[in-house]
Amino acid sequence: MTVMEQRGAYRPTPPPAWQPRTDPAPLLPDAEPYRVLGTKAAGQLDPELLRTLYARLVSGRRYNTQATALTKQGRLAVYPSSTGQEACEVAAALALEERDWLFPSYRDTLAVVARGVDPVEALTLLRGDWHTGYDPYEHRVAPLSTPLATQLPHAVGLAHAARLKGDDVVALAMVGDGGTSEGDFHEALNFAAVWQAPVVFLVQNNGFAISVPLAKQTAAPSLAHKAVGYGMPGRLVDGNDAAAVHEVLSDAVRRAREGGGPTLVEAVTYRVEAHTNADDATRYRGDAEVETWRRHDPVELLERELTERGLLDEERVSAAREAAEAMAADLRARMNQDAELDPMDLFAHVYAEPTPQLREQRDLLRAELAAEAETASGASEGGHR
Amino acid sequence: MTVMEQRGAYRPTPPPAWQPRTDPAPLLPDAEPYRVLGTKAAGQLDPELLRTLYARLVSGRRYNTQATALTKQGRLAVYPSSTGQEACEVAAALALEERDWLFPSYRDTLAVVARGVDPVEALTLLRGDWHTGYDPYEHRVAPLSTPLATQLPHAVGLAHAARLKGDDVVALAMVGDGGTSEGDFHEALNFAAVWQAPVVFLVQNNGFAISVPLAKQTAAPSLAHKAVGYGMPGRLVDGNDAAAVHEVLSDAVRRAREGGGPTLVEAVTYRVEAHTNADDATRYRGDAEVETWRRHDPVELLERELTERGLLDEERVSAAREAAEAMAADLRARMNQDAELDPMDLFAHVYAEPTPQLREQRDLLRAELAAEAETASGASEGGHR
Amino acid sequence: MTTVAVKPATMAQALTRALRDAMADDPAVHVMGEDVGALGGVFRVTDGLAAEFGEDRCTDTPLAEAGILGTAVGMAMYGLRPVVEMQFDAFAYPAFEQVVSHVAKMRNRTRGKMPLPLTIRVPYGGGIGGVEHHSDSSEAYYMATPGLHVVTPATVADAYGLLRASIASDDPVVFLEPKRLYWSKDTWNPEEPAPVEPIGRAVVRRSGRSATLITYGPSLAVCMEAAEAARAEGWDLEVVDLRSLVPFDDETACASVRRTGRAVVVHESGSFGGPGGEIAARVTERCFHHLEAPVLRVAGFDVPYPPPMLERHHLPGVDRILDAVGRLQWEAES
Amino acid sequence: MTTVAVKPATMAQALTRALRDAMADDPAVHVMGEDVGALGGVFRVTDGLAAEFGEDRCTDTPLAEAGILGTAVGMAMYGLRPVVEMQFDAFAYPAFEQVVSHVAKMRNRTRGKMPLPLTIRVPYGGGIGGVEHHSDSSEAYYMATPGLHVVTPATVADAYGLLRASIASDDPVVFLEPKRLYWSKDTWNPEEPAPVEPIGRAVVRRSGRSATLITYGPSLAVCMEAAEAARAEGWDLEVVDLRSLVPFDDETACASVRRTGRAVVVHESGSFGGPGGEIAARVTERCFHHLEAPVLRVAGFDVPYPPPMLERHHLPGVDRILDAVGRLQWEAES
Ligand SMILES: Cc1ncc(C[n+]2csc(CCOP(=O)(O)OP(=O)(O)O)c2C)c(N)n1
Ligand SMILES: Cc1ncc(C[n+]2csc(CCOP(=O)(O)OP(=O)(O)O)c2C)c(N)n1
Ligand SMILES: [Mg+2]
Ligand SMILES: [Mg+2]
Repeated sequence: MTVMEQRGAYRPTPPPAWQPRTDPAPLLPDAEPYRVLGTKAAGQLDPELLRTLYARLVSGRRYNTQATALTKQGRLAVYPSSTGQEACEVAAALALEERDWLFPSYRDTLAVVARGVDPVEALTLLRGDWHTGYDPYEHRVAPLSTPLATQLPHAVGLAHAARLKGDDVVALAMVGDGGTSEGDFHEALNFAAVWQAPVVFLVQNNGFAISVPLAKQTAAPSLAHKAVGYGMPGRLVDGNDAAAVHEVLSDAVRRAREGGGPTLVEAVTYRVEAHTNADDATRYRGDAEVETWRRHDPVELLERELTERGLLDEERVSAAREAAEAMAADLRARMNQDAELDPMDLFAHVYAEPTPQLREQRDLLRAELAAEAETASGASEGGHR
Repeated sequence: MTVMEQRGAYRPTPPPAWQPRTDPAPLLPDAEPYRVLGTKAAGQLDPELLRTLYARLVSGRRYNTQATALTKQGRLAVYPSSTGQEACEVAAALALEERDWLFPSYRDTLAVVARGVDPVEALTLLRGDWHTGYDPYEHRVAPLSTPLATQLPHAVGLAHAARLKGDDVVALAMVGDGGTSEGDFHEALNFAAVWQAPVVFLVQNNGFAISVPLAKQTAAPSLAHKAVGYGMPGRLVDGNDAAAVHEVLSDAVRRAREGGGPTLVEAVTYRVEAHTNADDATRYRGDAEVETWRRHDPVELLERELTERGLLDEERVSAAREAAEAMAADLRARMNQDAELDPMDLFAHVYAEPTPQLREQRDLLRAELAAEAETASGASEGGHR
Repeated sequence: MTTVAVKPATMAQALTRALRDAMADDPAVHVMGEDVGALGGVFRVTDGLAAEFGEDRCTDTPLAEAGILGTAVGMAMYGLRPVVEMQFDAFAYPAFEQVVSHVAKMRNRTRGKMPLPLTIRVPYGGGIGGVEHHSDSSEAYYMATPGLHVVTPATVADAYGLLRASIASDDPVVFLEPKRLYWSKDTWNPEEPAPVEPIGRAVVRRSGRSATLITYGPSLAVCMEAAEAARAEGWDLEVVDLRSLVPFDDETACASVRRTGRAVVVHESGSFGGPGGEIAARVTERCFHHLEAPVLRVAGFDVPYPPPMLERHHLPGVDRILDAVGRLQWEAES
Repeated sequence: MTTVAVKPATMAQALTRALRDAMADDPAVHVMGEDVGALGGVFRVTDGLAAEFGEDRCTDTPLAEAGILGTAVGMAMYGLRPVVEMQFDAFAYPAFEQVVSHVAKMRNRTRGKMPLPLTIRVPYGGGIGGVEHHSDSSEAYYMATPGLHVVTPATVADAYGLLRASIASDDPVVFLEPKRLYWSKDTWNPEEPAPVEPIGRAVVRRSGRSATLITYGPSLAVCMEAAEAARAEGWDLEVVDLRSLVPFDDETACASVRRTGRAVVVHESGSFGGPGGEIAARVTERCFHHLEAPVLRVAGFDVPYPPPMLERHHLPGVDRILDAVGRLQWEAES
């Protein structure tokens, strides 16, 4: 059969319809980070909210300096400070309802504390007496996640499970600019969008992943632009403007709660301290950049707004400072006590029931400890113990 | 010090400048897949190119039917057919220069063959006598990748290495719609964009990942929209329009070669056969959808264009068919011969030098084979061999 | 009171039934993975579950294993009992970080506050003519990860019982399904499946007094065959089916070896760094003075899993097992 | 002709020097990873390399381990010799699929046409007070993966020699750097580093006749200390440093055990499914009739790596080693 003959039978039809399933336009972030403080729109903000944010920021800053001080005193093994990022940390906690869940990254102990977790418990990981120091169910805060971005799929799964159970619970998951490069970030956002899970992703773009600047991390117009590739809205916000972050996150949380699906929020901020107390930031960045950002300080930005609008008197300032000092003093005092440790805990929580293998090892350690105690209490009788 | 006192020292400065590093607008794909065949623009196309594409498509289709037939005859363990996707397979191979590299996914043996690899060698993996049947360096074709999306970072690394060495080599990497959900897809595209590596990513969106339809795979406006989140252009093309795919890929290859960086191309196509010969597609999709797509067949689309423009006479058609038949006959004949196998090859290529452990195991197998041979040749003396 | 076998069932069918019964008994049980919905999984183990329980209970996920397991972790945090299907052994590797850094550790990290009752089903091993990356024996990776249970059935009845027990466990279980046994049949009555025993108990599948074959999963049938064949050589072999690698049933394995004085560990996984080293070492530690010969290992070679046409040379077969038994220094006895 | 020690160097410095010399000798050698550039790596092992060789030779990558290793595979395909730094043991897991399915198999898949000469440096183990996920001993995973070499130095000189040999190898090497030895010092002359030996040779670090301690990496120093302390008990211990787990030097290990008749394997990695099982099993297979007692293992407990304040109870120390030596059935001798 020739082509010509075949063509008699050939009935060309229009190609199968192409319909983009989501209109990309509303998903794209604005060109500039959203700001409220210092703009006219700030006049519309609830004064009580601003004052609350202020008190929390003051306390958050104090928490950061206190925790850093504790590393110098050897009371914390390490501390990744969120100084300069307090607006994000505090707003993340405040944007949630009690029944919601927070999924923090390793830098976010402040958000964890702002959500109500005892500061000493929040710092247990960094003090080194256990891993997660708090009961995640008490305040609905997942364990601080050290492996970057791995907590994001957890947040999606939890939010999805809640929805399946009919609970109107939202999960808010935090991650750094560096963490957005991990495969887990991609997979989590994709699952969230496909499942329309009630989850909000907050990327704190603080300019660095340890020493690696954003320009070596991504070539994207912004990290918020990644949202469109998953079919969810991306929002760009000034991460040092507590009112703006709070508003954007609250909107996203509301949207998620109402069944509108996930949102990706990029908060543009800056890590003014070194990566941790163990890091030497002078190896990879100059003072000038840090200085610029110090002058865009989240606490000061809010303080200025409140002051200019006459919403902050000395009394309130003192009250905030005193509360912060009291928190710090309490933290200091409690962290200065030695942690109580039972070496047998090594075996207590590996499984619901220890395996026979673990029971043997537990007995070995118990015998060692008993022998140690004996040697310590009795006269020194020589030998290798 | 009070706030008011402090404010004297407080010099508010404008926030640190926000500059998106890439203008997102040109990165966004068009709303509709790009098409050439059947449009006015087709008149501008090089007739020779169209005829070449046609001959390749005819041969490609024949290759697919032949390989499928070989599974029925037990000569191939399994075959994931690219029937209906030949335009993408062929255009991918033709868009590249000899010095370039192709990184195929497991479904892309046709692209591998179109690039010049011997069909029997391309099918070795699926026949089961070895894994990669060809020397990747001969035609610069990476091994067919079964673990989905894992080949994408390889393509980026190779392209990056070539650029570092000063070679103007481009890598083209193929992946399915399902594969875009993997973390490796994300990481590869991000590395490519950050490094501005000369690499082109071709996503064949054929509607399914085995049984899972696109709607359960992504909520994005299109897969091409993912590009903007990496800072590279995304292009959407009708994957059954060989001329369009060839043009879009050639543009992307040129751009990469000239230092313009990576491109993500989504070719919208359809897997008209089951996932593999072992799959039962009736479990998850109806005939109607398949029929729609069969009527948008890549071979017929091109044939019609050529015929209408008087570029295809019976002679050319017969020539194309005969060449395809000859290829198929040769493939059939050669695949009908039993593969020659040396069990000792198990140990030959694990390391440059076998470890002492492997030498021991090699000796064990050698002894077993010798004993087997002895038993087979000698009289049956009983015993367990 | 003995169970009446209605008709032979395949291991795949027993697994399906286990999932079905678990889902019917407990609304917290959710099945998820690639192609587990309409298709019923590439091995049809989840056949019919989406139809019976709906797509929210048996969910086709996007194609991303770390995402599947990572979201399952979140679901387990919220009180569900996810049962995740990894399509093939080698395609579980993308989820390895989630397995090691979260699944295995969550209970311990949180001092028991946040247990993760989830099951990861992994079809594993070769013998089905699969192309590369479709036949890995990955049990060594999971065994070396404290916090996981590692379970693998070798019989149709155990497929049901062990999967039910795994789903019921409050700890994460890596449930390894021997691919080549999916279509193995046995008389087994789905209406009266055997009681669900706790995981962690090995079983003697064949009594003997000459030597013990210690094995599990895909290699059990081969060992049973070898034990039959060994009779011709005058050896009466005992066969121990471990059923669970973690916890490890030292008692059953060692009791057998103390009786027989000789042992060969048989598995398909590679030898070097594989499960056999652990098993041989721990049996030797406990039974040294009962041993007439070193515990030997018959295992896959230490090579990437071979292509289909060569796999028969790789897999431990009857002959290789009998050769090893022959090397158990019988002269020492006579 | 003996090497003159100029001044003590740390293991980190020896590693830096090895990278530097390899890069200077061969333009194909590229270093890549998170923070390896301006910062010089979190352990400063890549200190100065970006400054000396430029950012294209020592590259700060995006934060994605599978991407790092996956692109390194592509670079190796094109003839480069990438040296990848994984920041910590547990952060290598995201790259596990690339390790197992590509890095380990590429040579074999392509019948030797496409070898992958790449080195994956992984700081591993505990003892430095790291928080969770910073102290894993992951060698069991790599040992169980055919196609990889697994190398780990225990001394400053070996750190140099073995890293040079690994980079020079035409096969992929997982190079495990004991974190807690980074700051260990030894007299070693960087201007006259010892000759680069091929990988795969163990070494007897201390001769003795009572029993053999078989160890590697972070545990060598502890074993040496234990051997000293053992003299008080009347035991004269031999200490074998394996240096490479794959290939495994059966010869050296077994020769020692045949001499002493007793052995304890010591490592920090968990015991169950850990390297010690393999080592004990293979030594026993080969030396059974020379053994007066079963080969024992002293290892980390089979628990997730503990928090800093508890790690001393987890890590095998001198006492635990001596206790094990004490259990080597000495009565049998007397
Ligand atoms: C999977 C993984 N890889 C590497 C690390 C080591 N690491 C800890 S923090 C860090 C940088 C994180 O940067 P970013 O995500 O921007 O968060 P930030 O520190 O700025 O808050 C790295 C590489 C890790 N914790 N997890
Ligand atoms: C990492 C990984 N996970 C799972 C699989 C099993 N698998 C093989 S093909 C396939 C579907 C692939 O879909 P897509 O990427 O759309 O490619 P297509 O088959 O349509 O060409 C799956 C899940 C695999 N090969 N690799
Ligand atoms: Mg950051
Ligand atoms: Mg597809």
